[in-house]
Amino acid sequence: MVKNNKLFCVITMLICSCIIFTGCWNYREVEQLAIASGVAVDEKSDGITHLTIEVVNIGRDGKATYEPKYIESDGYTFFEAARKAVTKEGKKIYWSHAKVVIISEEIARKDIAKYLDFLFRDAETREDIWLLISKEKTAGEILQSKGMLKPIVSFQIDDAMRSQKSITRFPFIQLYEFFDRLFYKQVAPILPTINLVEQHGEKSTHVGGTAIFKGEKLIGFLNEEDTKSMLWLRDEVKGGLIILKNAAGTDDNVTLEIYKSKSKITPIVQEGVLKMKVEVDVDVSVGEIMGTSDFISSPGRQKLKAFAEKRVEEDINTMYTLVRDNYNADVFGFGRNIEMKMPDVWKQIKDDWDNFYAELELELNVKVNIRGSATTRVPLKAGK
Amino acid sequence: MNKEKISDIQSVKLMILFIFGSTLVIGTGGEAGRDAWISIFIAVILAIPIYLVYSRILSLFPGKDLFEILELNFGKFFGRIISLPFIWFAFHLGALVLRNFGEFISTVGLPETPKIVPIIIFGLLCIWGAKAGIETLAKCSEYFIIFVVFLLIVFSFLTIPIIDTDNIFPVLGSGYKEIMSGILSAFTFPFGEVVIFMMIFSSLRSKSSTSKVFISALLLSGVTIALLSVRNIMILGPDTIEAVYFPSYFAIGRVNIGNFLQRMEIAVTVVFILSGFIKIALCLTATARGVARVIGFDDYKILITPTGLLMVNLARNIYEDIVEMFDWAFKVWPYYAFPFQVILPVLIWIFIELKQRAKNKANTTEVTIDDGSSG
Amino acid sequence: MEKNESTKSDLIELKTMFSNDETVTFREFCCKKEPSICFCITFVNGMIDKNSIHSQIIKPIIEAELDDTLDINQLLNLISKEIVSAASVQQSSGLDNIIPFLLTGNTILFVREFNKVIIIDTSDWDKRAITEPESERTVTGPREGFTENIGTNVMLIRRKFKTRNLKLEFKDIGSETKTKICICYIEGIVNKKILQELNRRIEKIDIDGILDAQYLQELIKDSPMSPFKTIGYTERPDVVAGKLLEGRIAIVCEGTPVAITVPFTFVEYFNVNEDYYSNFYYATINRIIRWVGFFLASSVPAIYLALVTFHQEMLPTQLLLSISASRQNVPFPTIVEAILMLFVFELLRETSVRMPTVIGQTISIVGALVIGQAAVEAELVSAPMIIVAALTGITSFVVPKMQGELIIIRLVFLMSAAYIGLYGYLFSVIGMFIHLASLRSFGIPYMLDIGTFKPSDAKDIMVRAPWQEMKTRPKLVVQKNRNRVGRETKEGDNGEK
Amino acid sequence: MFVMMVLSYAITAFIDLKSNYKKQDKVKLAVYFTLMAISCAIGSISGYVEKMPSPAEPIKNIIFTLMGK
Repeated sequence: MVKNNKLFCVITMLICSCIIFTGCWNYREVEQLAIASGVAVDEKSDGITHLTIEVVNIGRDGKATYEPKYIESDGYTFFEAARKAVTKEGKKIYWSHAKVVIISEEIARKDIAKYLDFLFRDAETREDIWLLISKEKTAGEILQSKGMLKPIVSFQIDDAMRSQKSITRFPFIQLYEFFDRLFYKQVAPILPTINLVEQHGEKSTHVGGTAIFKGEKLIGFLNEEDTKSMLWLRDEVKGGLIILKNAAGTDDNVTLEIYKSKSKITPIVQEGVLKMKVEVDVDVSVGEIMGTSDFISSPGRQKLKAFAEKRVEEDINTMYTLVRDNYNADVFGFGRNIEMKMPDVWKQIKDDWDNFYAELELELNVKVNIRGSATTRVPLKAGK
Repeated sequence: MNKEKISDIQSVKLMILFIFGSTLVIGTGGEAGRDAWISIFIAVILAIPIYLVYSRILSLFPGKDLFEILELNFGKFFGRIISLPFIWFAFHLGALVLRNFGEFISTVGLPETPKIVPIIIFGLLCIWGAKAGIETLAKCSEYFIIFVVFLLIVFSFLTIPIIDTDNIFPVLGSGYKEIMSGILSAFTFPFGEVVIFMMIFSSLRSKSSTSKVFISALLLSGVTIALLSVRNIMILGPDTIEAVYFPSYFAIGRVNIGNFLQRMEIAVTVVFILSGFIKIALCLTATARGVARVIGFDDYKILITPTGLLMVNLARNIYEDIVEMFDWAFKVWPYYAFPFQVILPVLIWIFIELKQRAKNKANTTEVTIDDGSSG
Repeated sequence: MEKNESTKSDLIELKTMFSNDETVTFREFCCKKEPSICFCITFVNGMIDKNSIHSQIIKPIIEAELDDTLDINQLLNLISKEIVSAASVQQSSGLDNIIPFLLTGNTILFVREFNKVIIIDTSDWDKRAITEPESERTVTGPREGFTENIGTNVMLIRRKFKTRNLKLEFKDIGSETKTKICICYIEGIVNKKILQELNRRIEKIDIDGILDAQYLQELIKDSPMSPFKTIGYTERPDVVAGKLLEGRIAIVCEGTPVAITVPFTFVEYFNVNEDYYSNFYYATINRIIRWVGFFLASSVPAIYLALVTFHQEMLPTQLLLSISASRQNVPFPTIVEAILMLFVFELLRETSVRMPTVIGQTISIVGALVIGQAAVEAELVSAPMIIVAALTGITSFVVPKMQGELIIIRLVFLMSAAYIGLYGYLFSVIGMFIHLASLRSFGIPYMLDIGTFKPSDAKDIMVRAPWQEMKTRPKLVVQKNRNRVGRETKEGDNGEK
Repeated sequence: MFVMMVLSYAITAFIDLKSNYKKQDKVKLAVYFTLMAISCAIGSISGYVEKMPSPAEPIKNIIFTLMGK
């Protein structure tokens, strides 16, 4: 018999002796960590990075308590500032559970990639962080606002981001998707924006709207309405509402709830001109009718449908022209779409894509299918 | 020299784990960008004839390993001389995989721990495994492959929500030159490395099905690697794959199901450790066998510990850092490994085949060649 | 008359030998009709049945009409054939032959001063009744367990086989104790090679005494330094019968209420006789639970430690926060905490096993209160660690035969996890696999060859297939006569339907 | 460092050979201990020397010259 257990003993002995003699390199007690939940990045006037790190302060007084604590720290690089925070906190900042990175507009306009390299490179930071652009003066003040439901602002933002599917007012982008976009130059990266709103006299966070990048530079914003239109062109609408003001010529405002939406984007060549053909197919139900108009009966629904289609189409077109003409940023991934479906054409226009995009026309076709009217058959009104 | 016997299925499983080795973590065929998987498929097809050559050499002399075959055919002195490059290759390969492992751990897992610590411990573990013998390794591989396949399947399913099928289009979009170099890279790493098995496969229980073992292991592992490559490309996109060291690790890291099933990269580590263990232990066995044969020992097991520790030393000193390692693995390795994997075996095969012909002509009445490569 | 002298000295020698031993009784008596013929019986008090000595030996002989003219052989024959009415009677001579009989409860009858004696089996000492085994309880299934008496034990096994194929080989081992062991197997099913190997190993034993089957186990097992058992044991005759039918060999040892079975494979840890007495779905679920229990009992502390001290990123944020909160004021590092808690648990377990049952209850209450509630409130240990220790403790009872092994495995896993986290844990798991894969039990691989066995062999491993499906005996153990369920049985079943 | 190295190698060799030391012949043991000593030497030297000569560099150079890069 081969006596394997000898080596078995060696390994056990080695392990024991190593624990005793050499100490433990990566061994760190969980209570020794300052768990960072979010970070806001600003730039001071002289090119110094200013971080506001939100750390979960865990107390135990009979039962566990979690409170936010803010550490502000400066440094020439992101890493330096992050490391310097250790001296202020006393414990090592632990980044793996950070949920949110808020970048100030100022930085984003210069070069956002510079500040993200650490997040990408470091093994401790995760790739599924939310990256947000602050629309306030500094990013730090957003993090230091007061959370409404959860005491820790980052966690609240995290919850808000995850509810995106039913809101569709900002793009659902995690850090790694942004990186993928950055690596792939043809598609302009986008990020959600965040600002503060006043509620009960206290400022709290609000996520909505889009920041548009070209390469690593921020070039502009889209408001929430335009964001939804943009998401339609990216086939990222999963839910949300369509609000029709003064629907179909009446005074009534109607809300349609989106069940399902599918956008089919194909490049076509029409009379020698390359165009993007976009077919949007939305299933909705009538969620609310603020008035007495009849949109439930068959002709009423037809009217409503035609109106909704027109409205959505207009919205998309307006947004498209805005993005194309003002920013010349291909946030919709049209270039990538052409590459996928017409690789030969793409090879020709690849180098001149910016100019080409500036002329690119949209052939839009929106189809709204009203699938139901929630639980009632008639509008709510006083009986006759 | 040995009484150990392993069955066909066991050797297929050993070979599959061997091929998975470090490939699943580092990825292969990256030169071809989003067409890496095509390169891998073609490399698999190109590997078939080479594998037939390997198995033909083995099946001509059932129950003998490469070193014995070389001695038989080239004489004691020349046979041993020709054995040397193979021994070096096995030794070097083992050290490379060990180093890959060390870099992997220290990059993604334990950045503050000195690299040498995981390397030494893993090295000792592999020494233990190799000393336990190929039979034990084969049995271990039977259990490990269950875990490996289970993890691969489960985690490939879990990635379904985050895959983006658009990423692999357009198919064949990258140039032919890139695809060609992708093929070379995928062929030499990992499929050609199976040349190691020529040095340890005297233990096969059945004699006739050597080629079946080689080919089925190749196809199973080749298809798996290609599919996983497709998966990684779909999740990460070719550009990100190029930017990161360990694509599979990043790909699985993006899994997030219901905010609970997340951060499961450790699965990749498990696969790497299990298959890497088999790979290094086999390289070690091959080296020790070769050395034992060259210096004329009848028992190779006593040489495992010293060669294993030397392997650990080589692994420690071979590269400066991870950058150099990847540079070397992608730029130098294909050209470096090619002679060991293709040129030398093919030359040996031709020589042996001619010699056999001559012998057969000399005594036509006695035909004892076991024609295993026909299957 | 030389012979007479020698016999006399035999009796006298015996008397001097046991002169201070009050348990050895000598009783002399003569025949009523012919007082010249004197007898002396000797026996060990407490090992014999006095009634039977009186009614089967003394009374018949005293009243017998013996003739003085008979020579010694005739006399002995007459006595053993016509007068003594005991069940087992034999003639013998020589002190060395007689003493073992005397000391196992036989009565020795000396006739006059002759050298030849009659040995009469009157043995009857106090034995424990056949009771339900303590450590292997079952809800359904037979309630009988082995006792300390080898005769009873062999009887319990024999009762299950009414064929002559059951072979019982008796052997005496131990230079001082001369312990009787019995090797049981079924001719035609047993693997001859394993039997030979077993006999060879038993021959090689050189020890003064065997007091328990465990002595024997350690003396004949493969890889004696391994923490894992390569020889099985059971308290239940039905389990032994099952193992015999699988082609294994059982050894019953005198004075031990367990039988040991060889060869023993790793999966047998997880097979319990209850599996075969209950519905196979239920049995399969139970078996899987046992495997999970093994995993949990060996790995939970190591994985917890690795996650909390090395891989905090793998924990969900909420969990991390609550663990961190509960560890806020704990003075010990997690590894010390873990070892401490596991140690305390083992301490409690060992204490409660040794304690009388009544006090055992107190121990568990004190234990629960002290190491549970109070320790957490005093912030000596964190609550999650209590949960981990408790979970480990409970799950280690799922595979009761493996408790000792589990303590070692758990500790090794824990230490390696403390060293380099989950990687260390994985390394030690690989190490365990290497060790298990290289183990053999009497030539049989300890871990099954998954690749080489047929699906039919898998039916009794992770799952317990219905009996109709388990037609063959495990291939690794049995080489021939592998059919377990005959064709007739199956056709009969179909016919009934 | 050096002492640590030698010690650990000695322990490894001890445990490695403990069970079958007597069975091995002299030549094997000589080779065994030579190889162990070499590896021990490399191990302890690389603790002191900044950069050990590695086979990776020359192989790279040879291949690049052969390939004409």
